[in-house]
Amino acid sequence: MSTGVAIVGAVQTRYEAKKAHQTYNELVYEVVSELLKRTGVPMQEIESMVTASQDFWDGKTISSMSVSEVVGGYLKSEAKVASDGIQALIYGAARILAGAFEYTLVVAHCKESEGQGQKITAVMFDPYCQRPLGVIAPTAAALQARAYMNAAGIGTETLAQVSQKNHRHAMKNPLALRVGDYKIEQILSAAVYADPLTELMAAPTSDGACALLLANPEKAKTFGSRVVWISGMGNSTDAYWTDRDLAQSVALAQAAKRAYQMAGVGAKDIDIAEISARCAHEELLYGEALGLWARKDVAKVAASENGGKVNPSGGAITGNPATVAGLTRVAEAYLQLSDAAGAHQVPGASVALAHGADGICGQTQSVVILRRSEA
Amino acid sequence: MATTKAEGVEQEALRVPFRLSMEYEYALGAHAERFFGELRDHGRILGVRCPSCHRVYVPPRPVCGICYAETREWVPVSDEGSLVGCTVVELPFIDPMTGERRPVPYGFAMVRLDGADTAMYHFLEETDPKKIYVGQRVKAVFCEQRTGSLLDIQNFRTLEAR
Amino acid sequence: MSATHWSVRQKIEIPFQYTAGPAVTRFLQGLTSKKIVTSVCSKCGWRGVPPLSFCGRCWQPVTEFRELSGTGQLLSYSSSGGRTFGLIHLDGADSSLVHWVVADGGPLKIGSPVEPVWQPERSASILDIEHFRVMAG
Amino acid sequence: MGRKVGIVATGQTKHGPKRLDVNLRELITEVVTRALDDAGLRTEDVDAVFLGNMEPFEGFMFPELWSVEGWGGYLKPSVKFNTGGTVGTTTTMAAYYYVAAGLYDTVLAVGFEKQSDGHTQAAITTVGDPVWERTMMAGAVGNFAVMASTYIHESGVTPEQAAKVAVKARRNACNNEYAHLQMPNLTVEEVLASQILAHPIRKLDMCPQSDGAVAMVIAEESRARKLAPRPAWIRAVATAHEQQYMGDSPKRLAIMRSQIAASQKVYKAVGITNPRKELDVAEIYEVATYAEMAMYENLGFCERGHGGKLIDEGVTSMTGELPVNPSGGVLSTNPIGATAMIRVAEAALQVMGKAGKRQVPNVRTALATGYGGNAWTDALILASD
Repeated sequence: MSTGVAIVGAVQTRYEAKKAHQTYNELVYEVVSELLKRTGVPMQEIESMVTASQDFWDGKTISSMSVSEVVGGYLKSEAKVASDGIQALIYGAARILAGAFEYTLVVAHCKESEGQGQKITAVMFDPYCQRPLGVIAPTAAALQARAYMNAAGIGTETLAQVSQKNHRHAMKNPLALRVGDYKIEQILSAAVYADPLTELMAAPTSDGACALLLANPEKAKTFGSRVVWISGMGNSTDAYWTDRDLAQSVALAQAAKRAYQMAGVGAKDIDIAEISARCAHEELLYGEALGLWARKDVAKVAASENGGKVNPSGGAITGNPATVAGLTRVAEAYLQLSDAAGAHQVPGASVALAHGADGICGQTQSVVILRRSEA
Repeated sequence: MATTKAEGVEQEALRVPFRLSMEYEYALGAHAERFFGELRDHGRILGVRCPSCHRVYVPPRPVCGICYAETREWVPVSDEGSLVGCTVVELPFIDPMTGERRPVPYGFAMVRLDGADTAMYHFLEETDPKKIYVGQRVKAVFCEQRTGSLLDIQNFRTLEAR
Repeated sequence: MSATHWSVRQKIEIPFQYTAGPAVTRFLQGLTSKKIVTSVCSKCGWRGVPPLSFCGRCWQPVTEFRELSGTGQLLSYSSSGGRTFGLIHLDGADSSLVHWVVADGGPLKIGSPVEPVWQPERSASILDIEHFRVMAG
Repeated sequence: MGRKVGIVATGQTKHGPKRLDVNLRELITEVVTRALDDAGLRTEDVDAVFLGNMEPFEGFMFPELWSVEGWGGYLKPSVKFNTGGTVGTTTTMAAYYYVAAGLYDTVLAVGFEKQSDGHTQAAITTVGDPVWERTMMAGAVGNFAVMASTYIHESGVTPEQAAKVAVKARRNACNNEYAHLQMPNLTVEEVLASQILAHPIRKLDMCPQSDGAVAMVIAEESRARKLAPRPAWIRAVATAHEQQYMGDSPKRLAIMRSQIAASQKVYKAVGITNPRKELDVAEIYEVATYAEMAMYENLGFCERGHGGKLIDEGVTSMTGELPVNPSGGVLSTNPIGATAMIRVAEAALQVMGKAGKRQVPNVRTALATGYGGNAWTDALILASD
């Protein structure tokens, strides 16, 4: 079943610790110009753009203004979502489903290296009772990690296995930032990110951008095997991080249910899952909510290669920036189903799931289900 | 704690202070590096031209948004130009780069340099509003020491009066 | 400017003062008298810390407030930067409270009983609680 | 063109300089409660929520997630937008597209800003590019002063005509129970004597900074007909952006390229060829007195250079041929995250016949616009059946 919106192209930059050679419009022009070249669609034919970026990460009020020209927004309809890029993708699809546009360009960018990451994440916290204590995102993620390990009865070895698996997958992904065949001991003894998470259990600071082109069915016809259909979309908003059980994601379970219902599939039908987990524990926690495995099996799941079907790209833990990480998952799911994933191509997949989250400990959750076109 | 009467509720209004204080290191990028390198080393101002509509852009940028064409040709523009719009700021507002009030009055304007099709924000030397006007000819006042920043141009001096 | 590429360093420095509103004001003022106050929704019973003046789930105002004992259990903890943050389930509350925690009467582990240690001088701030200490036994 | 979509209910707070009685979450609850009551709905009836505000004005990333209980958002789909001044219209348009696409049937759009908790001009100055603009920029005041000088040069409008715009706005606001500045006896002389902020903009030429919020219930056709006797149908929407830097549009306000493009798109979509005759009312996002007159020209209400004449002849007054900003406009009320959505809500009240003392008689077609960043434009046409 298709929603009537196709992805016809996806381009990412290499993810790097510091892209000192590019300002924002150059960073975004790199992916948009390559996307137009690969799809053969001139900017003159694109009237609709949805971007994703964050004012605090870019150090600029109205961060989208820096890229309005390079996304082709002059005298056209560009809107900026102030949340993970997967939300920009869903909004782009809505614009096409509304019959308002034939194409929509979706672009997310972030240069974490330009700001002081710690201070930036501090302003997500309650200004009355939390900010004065110096709580920052790594602290909240670590508190969640320990709560989850306690609830699931697992130790840091299991988290190290998740990290090991992802960094090995990344060895076949030329765009990945942190890549390597790390030993479990190496991961466990790496410098502390935020106890109990070591630096190899959490995404490093990274710069990057990602762009996708969406098309309506009529335009999609001209793209042959490069067409991948969006067949399900779901989103949900959880309670604030101190008003919920951090060891589970009720909002993700609901977002997934909505996406599965729309796509007419279940968790068992998913051939590939790109889960946006910037910390190792998140992959296991979110996989539970997606119905990919049960809590009692997470240790076994982490130890097994799981058929390589989870995060073949290496995932966000290898270094995808805030706001981009979720759209990167959609791009990677698209590359798999259009047989364009190169060295990390998983053969024979026809249904892929892409997940994105944002806010403290994943307060907003989104799921997109993609299906290979039968062409 | 200020006490206020709003919406009919006498309220002891408590307010928790927070000083947003963040440092950023913005990469200039290739186009600005070329512009400021030229400014520092030769005291010259460069624009970049769109191959399709031939507009010369200052500030320079990778693509002309109107034609969506890559701007590759660099052209020198004059250090003289005319005021497209101008003002003298009297309101002492908090300067986000210091957190303190910015000293006023100060003049600033949109200056279109001869040879450029777009205008650029810069300071005016003049701070008497009666002595500046749209269309007025101005000239860049360069600093002695140039370091490769927009403030290598200290400000723009008016060349004529009404 | 890095060796090969140019950059400009700039600050964004803006003062803010967040209006607490009635319920959060009640919580912060409670701290000056060593009290931890929670709100209680008359319909669903959710006990919020800091307190809510309106329940989003039942969509109705919250008018009942209660003083908690202050004791609680450690849900999680994480040390970084020479300090340990704790996520605390306060007895009689549903929200968790994040604050600094110190082992003291026993080791830091999930489930450890904790209680607040108050500053001698208090000014309606979350920092009126110096930290939570693990209680003996 | 997707399903028919209408605005069926609105809610606004009493906008003012400083709401010390509520925090951000409580401000949002106040307005969502009013919108739901206006529609006779409960939160369970809402399928999704679309939120707009400017995080740097609040010093808060994801303020809508901290405030989730305030808009009944637990386990609801939601999307957050931030596009500067246009965020209210951009958020409304997103809600429109999702419902037109059939993804949701009944949704909430919410715009909010609590500017008194921060420093707006400081935050607006960071709209300027750090390398090319920020050092000189003086918030929105400085930008509009520079733009106004160009417009005065092009059209010859006078400070007196600008003052008349200010008087029209603050007097109209007296009929609007939600407006921030209500000045029944404001005179041209008083405006001309008000403190200079940045030449030629005086204090009373400029919009205020407000704490305030707005919410609207938006529904697909069949529900809309059940929920409102006379829904305000969203008949056409358009966004048109400018280029990246402040000086890219040489005559930025005088010839506002984005406003010309966006308004012509929505006029064309509904078959309007003479907006001054075919529109019954307009709620435009004018920020400053000089901008309102320039926008008359860019929106095709009159020929180029005749913005001042329109004010002198009272064409845009409440009794004129095309009343503009019966609500008092942005000059009377400006909680930036909500401001553009207030334009849509006020236009909807006019079409629904629910604008009370500021109701323009028998409104069938209304224009609402949003202004943002370096002069880009959102435009919407609302109409009754």
